[in-house]
Amino acid sequence: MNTKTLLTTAVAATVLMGPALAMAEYRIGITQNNVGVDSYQTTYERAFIEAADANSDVRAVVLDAGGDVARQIAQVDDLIQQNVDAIIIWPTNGEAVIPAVRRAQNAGIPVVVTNSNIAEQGFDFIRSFSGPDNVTQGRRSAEIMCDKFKDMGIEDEAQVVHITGQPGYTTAIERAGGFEERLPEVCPNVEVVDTQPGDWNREKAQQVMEAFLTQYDDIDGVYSGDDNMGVGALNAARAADRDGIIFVGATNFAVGYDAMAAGEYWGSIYQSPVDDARAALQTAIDVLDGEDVPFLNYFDTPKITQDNMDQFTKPVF
Amino acid sequence: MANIASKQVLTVLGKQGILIAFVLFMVIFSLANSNFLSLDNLQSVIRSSAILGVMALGVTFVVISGNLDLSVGSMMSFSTIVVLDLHDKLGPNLAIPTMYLMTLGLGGFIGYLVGYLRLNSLIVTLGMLSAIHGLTLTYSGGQNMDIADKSNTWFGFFGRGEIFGLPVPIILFILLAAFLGVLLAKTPFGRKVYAVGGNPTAAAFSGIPRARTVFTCYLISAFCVATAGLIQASRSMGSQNTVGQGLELEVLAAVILGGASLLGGSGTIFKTVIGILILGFIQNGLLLMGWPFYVQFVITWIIIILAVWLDISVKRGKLWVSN
Amino acid sequence: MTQQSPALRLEGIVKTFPGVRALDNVSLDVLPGEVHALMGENGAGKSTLMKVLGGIYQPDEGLIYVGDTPVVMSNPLDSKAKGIVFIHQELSLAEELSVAENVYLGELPTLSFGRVDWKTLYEKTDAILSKLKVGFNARTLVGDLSIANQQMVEIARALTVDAKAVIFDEPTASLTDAEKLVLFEVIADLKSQGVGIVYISHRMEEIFKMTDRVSVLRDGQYQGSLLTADTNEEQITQMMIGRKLDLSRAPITHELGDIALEVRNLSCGSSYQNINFQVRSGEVLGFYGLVGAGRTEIAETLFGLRQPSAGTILLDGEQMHINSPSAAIKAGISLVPEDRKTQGLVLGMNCRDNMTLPQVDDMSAGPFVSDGAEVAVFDLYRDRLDIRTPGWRQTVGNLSGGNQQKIVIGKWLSMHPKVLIVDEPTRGIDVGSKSAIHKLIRELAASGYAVIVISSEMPEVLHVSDRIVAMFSGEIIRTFTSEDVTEDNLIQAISGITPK
Amino acid sequence: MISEFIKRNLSTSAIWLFIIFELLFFSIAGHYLSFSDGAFMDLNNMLLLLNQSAPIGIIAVGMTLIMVNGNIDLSVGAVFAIAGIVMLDSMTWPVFAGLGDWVIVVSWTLALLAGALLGALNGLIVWKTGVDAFIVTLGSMLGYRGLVFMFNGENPTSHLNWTLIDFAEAQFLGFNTATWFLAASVLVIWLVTRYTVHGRNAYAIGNNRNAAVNAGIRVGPHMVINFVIIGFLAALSSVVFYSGSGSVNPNDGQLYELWVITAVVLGGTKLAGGSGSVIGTLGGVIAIQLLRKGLGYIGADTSTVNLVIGLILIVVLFIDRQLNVKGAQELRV
Repeated sequence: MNTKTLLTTAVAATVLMGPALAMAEYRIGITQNNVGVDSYQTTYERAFIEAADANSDVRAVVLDAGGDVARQIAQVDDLIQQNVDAIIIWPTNGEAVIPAVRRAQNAGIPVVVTNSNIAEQGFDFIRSFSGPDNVTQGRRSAEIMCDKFKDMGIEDEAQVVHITGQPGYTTAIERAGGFEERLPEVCPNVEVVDTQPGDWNREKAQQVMEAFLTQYDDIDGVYSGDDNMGVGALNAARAADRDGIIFVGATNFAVGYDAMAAGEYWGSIYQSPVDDARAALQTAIDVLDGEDVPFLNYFDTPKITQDNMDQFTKPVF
Repeated sequence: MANIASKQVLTVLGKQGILIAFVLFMVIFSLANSNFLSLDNLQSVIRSSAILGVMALGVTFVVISGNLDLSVGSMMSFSTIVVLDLHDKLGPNLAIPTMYLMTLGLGGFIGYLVGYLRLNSLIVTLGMLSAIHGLTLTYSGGQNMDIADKSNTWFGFFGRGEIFGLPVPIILFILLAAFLGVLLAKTPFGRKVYAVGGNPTAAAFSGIPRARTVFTCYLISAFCVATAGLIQASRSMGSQNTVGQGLELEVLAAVILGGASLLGGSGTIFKTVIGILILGFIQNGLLLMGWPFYVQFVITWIIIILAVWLDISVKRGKLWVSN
Repeated sequence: MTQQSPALRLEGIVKTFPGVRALDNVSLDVLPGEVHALMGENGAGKSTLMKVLGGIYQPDEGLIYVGDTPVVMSNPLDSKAKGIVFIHQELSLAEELSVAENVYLGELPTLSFGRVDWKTLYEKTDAILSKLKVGFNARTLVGDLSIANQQMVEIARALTVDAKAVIFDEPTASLTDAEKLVLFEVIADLKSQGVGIVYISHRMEEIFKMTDRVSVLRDGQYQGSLLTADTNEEQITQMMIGRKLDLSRAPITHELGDIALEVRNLSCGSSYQNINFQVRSGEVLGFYGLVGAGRTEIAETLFGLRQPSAGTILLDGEQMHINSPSAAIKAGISLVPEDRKTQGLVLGMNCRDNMTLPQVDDMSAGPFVSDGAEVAVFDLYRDRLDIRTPGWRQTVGNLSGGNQQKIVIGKWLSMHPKVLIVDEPTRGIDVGSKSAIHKLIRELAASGYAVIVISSEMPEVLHVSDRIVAMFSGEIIRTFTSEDVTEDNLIQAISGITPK
Repeated sequence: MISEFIKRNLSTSAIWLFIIFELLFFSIAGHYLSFSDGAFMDLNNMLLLLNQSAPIGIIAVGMTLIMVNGNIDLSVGAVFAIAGIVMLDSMTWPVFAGLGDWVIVVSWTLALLAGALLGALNGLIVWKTGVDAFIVTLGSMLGYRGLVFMFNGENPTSHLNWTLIDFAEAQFLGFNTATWFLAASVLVIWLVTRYTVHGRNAYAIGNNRNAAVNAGIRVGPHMVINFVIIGFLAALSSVVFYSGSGSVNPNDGQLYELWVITAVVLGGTKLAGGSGSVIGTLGGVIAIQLLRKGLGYIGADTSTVNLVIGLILIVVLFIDRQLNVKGAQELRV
């Protein structure tokens, strides 16, 4: 009886999966940074799987490094070992994965980097980067903030605090760099009085903001590496009854969008994980199809503020 | 003569060392930054320590009973995510008790493994740290949980509300600390916790049920974690799956700083509260002085070791171990 | 006395601790080939003296000579290297290691690069083991050995060096009679090799059987030495406590009551089989037998710590199911366990809390423990048992052994049990406290308790019991009444020798 | 005695039985669930498995010694990060500019030295203050992490040296560099535990500290040596790993202590000390890596991996308990 059931299952599986396997043209492996740590990454994973499922030519092996660079390198090796057709990598560390990426290239497997780019030394070993331009995002956030200060007429005296993302994380570094580079260009008299990391974590950002509020009597603007932290900072300001602070973030989250609608949060950068995931998959497919893919394949991440938010749908994450 | 005097100094330091350190830090920080002792700041520190503090109260019971609980961080994430999710599905009236029941279920499971099956608490809670994180991710599908309509619920009361100008988290922390402090110091149950942690064999020979006592300690810990999750959820009205990650070690650090021995049988709620406040004020003080957050790591390291060292050198009557 | 120089000589040893003069000008000499008993109450300074010899403490004044050479010992290994070897009362073995490694613990033979020389190690160990005539070899894991065999490993350790003096500290505590004989042979063997032996024991029979001379310490002071052949038990006791000790049997001065506890056909796995006995209120029933005969296991079963595989327990004629200590307590059975430090007390707790621990649930006023009620209980039993402590806040771990034992007894008396079981009531307690506890047990019986006393010391059982149950290898061999008991037939019964 | 023998061997071989079970399970499940062409039990895949086990494995070898000795070290993750930073950073120091690729040797030495020093600091504190190792290393886990950040703020420390990477990727007799280092660590520490006085004394101390003290074994120096060894091995794991990756994030190595302890406990080492072997630990490390690899192979997501690994740890503990359970008539305290 048991053997029979097993046999039936086996036959059924072969019948069902055999043809599917045979038809699949491309097997694409992806190793992500840290799914489940925030909604962006979770939505990204879901969108990626959906997009892969929708495409009958693609079979996806979806892995998650859990934020651990050693595990990610192991996963790249696993994918090489499984001889996939292409590898998409969301680097946990933009430099540490370069040798692993080189191994993939040496094995004849094209690599596409997604979301957060690897360092320049590795550019020789990848086919394309697909994702947002985080430096530009940082610059745009600076512009949003500066424009608002100009509207308010405080561009010569305003004081800003800066809550960055996870230390060491490329996205965090690039956004912070873009912001701090651009702000003096557009608003030379605005002073960034303090910078502390909020680790992409709303609660941590809230604590950091609480300390800022105690420490500085005059805070006119807060720039956070993403909306998740921005909302944490907003909560702190609300609890301390400090009104009139301009909050600008990046990666517009649903909570940030709502806060904007409520008039409490000024602006952000609209970046859709669904676009991000689809772009990555499409880039990989294009590479495999032999099409000409731009090396830096940025998808657009526009400014969103209270003024123009009606042009955007509310983010799903 | 000098020897006796130094011994007395050691004894005083050992008994009141934590308090002395506490006062010392307060003085240094308030000299360094005039805002430090402002009422606003004090309130803000206690409020932000409240979540960690509430968890530490429960862990104090577990540690005194001679065990460890490394799962409180991921359990707190679980409570937070669950109550936020259920808030929109069931409404706050049902969501809160349901979340408490589910968290107590997890605590009960750990208590069963450690109490009744007598499995090693370090490994069990280490395993549960990972397992509960997986459970949370499965529950939420990895998505952040947010209350859809934040302005139209009384749920924010636990994290944002105030009674007579005092923030509710602080009130909850104080009430729970008072209640658990009395439970530990003044009731038969508290006595049993000390006995089971101090000498489990002698406790068994005195007719004290070790299994049930340990089980109850984990239930208390889970109750505290659920409360912490409630405050957290209510305060931010939305959360990531990893909100409590790493808190287990901070909590443990506070409990140890308060002088509870990991061998069990010693420690008090009051001392744990002091431990929590020290950690909170160090964090806040350094932030106010504009020092990077990681300096706090190094200082916490030094303080923990000094505190425990002082404590045990008083017991053995000398500073250094020779053998 | 002979002219030969002593194997070990102490001269005017003084050791003070803050507030205490633990050793006050102690002098002692142990001749080669002599078995020298060292006696004294707990707290008399024996263990301090041993620690001085072991290099754990440095004496404030005085000199130690091994042979003719004055020596200074800096640690246990050092003193071993100088020819002084200890055999400790408490087993001090690493169970996961082999016998050989334990025998040479701390001084494994080495090759280059710190490697262990296993071949030499096993050879040397097996050579020693063959002298001891034991049934295991050098490669056996110590954890697989019985307690008695583990004790033999401990003894084997002493034979690893060319010892000038060997110090035995209560070596027979956990040995069977057969094993004791082997031990005595070993001691005789060492003696014939000209080794000086210090023999510390509370057991008078062994002292008189084994030793050549007896030295006594009291309150850190040397009281003198006597040739064993020229002295007797009373004289030694008197030297130890400074007064006479009454070891005669107390007459029964009260009527016995009804049967309080009856046990029928009780068995528990391999621990004991088919046990039957009764105890009346007002009666003291002694259980005498060797360690491992099943006495403690019966007590633990009665107290709900073990589950019997068969048999019934009746309390006041009613059948009881005792499956936990709390059930036993509720039924009216109390157990003063054999090891007060691990089983009897929470050493880090204060005196009062320890004493009221089993009844803390009943001490409450509302939801809280009532301070007043607890202190009242403590004060009552402190006075009744004459417990010497600065106050109830004193941590129990800081009390002397006798006072600790009284706290445990007080803890169980305050439960007002019908049946009080006392397992080894005076183990490791000085002579003065001992007699106080014996007196107490008699008084308890007189006031109507049914008391079971388990003891490995014959004088003790004879002294306190109305009837004596003799056990051997898990079975009751015979129950003696005060009329028909003699030392001889008691010893025969517990050694498995069928009476003629 | 015979049943004792069986039990003893059963509990040490249990981990290998579990590994065989995992292999069979993932091979069969993978047949249905995986999109990969290659079989799971492919030789190259198994060689890769060993290679991937190295970072956790090398540290776990040291942790075995620490835990056998009756201590624990929670700071290994931070030491891992520090050693990586020392290695990569020192390669760019101007002092060593003239050395060419010989700087690799110097940097490795410096990193290993740093690891050993940090270990020694832990050990000395444990020894001299008498504070429990759990507390000391819980503290230094924070403190050392603080040092990591002080090095280079919140930025990664990076240096790509292709000679070094080629070395890390090299194969010798079919095995990767990392595998060789893992094998060497296991072998050396196994020899230490079996054949040296230090190793045997470490067991004795963990088994019965009082006995060891009474026998004149100096407990403190042995503990310090073991902490030096684990610091060294954490650094070795780090230099082997970062030679092949070239960049350290300040958060790298976080939670490694938990994985390492999990592996050691799965491998049969007792938390109380005195018992355990590096061979068992190797099994524990392989079992965990196999589980991660296999779950990825059959397409399980992060939440499942967390759930499964956590529960397996508890189940193993439970089985161990059952194997050592006392009879119904035994004393119940």
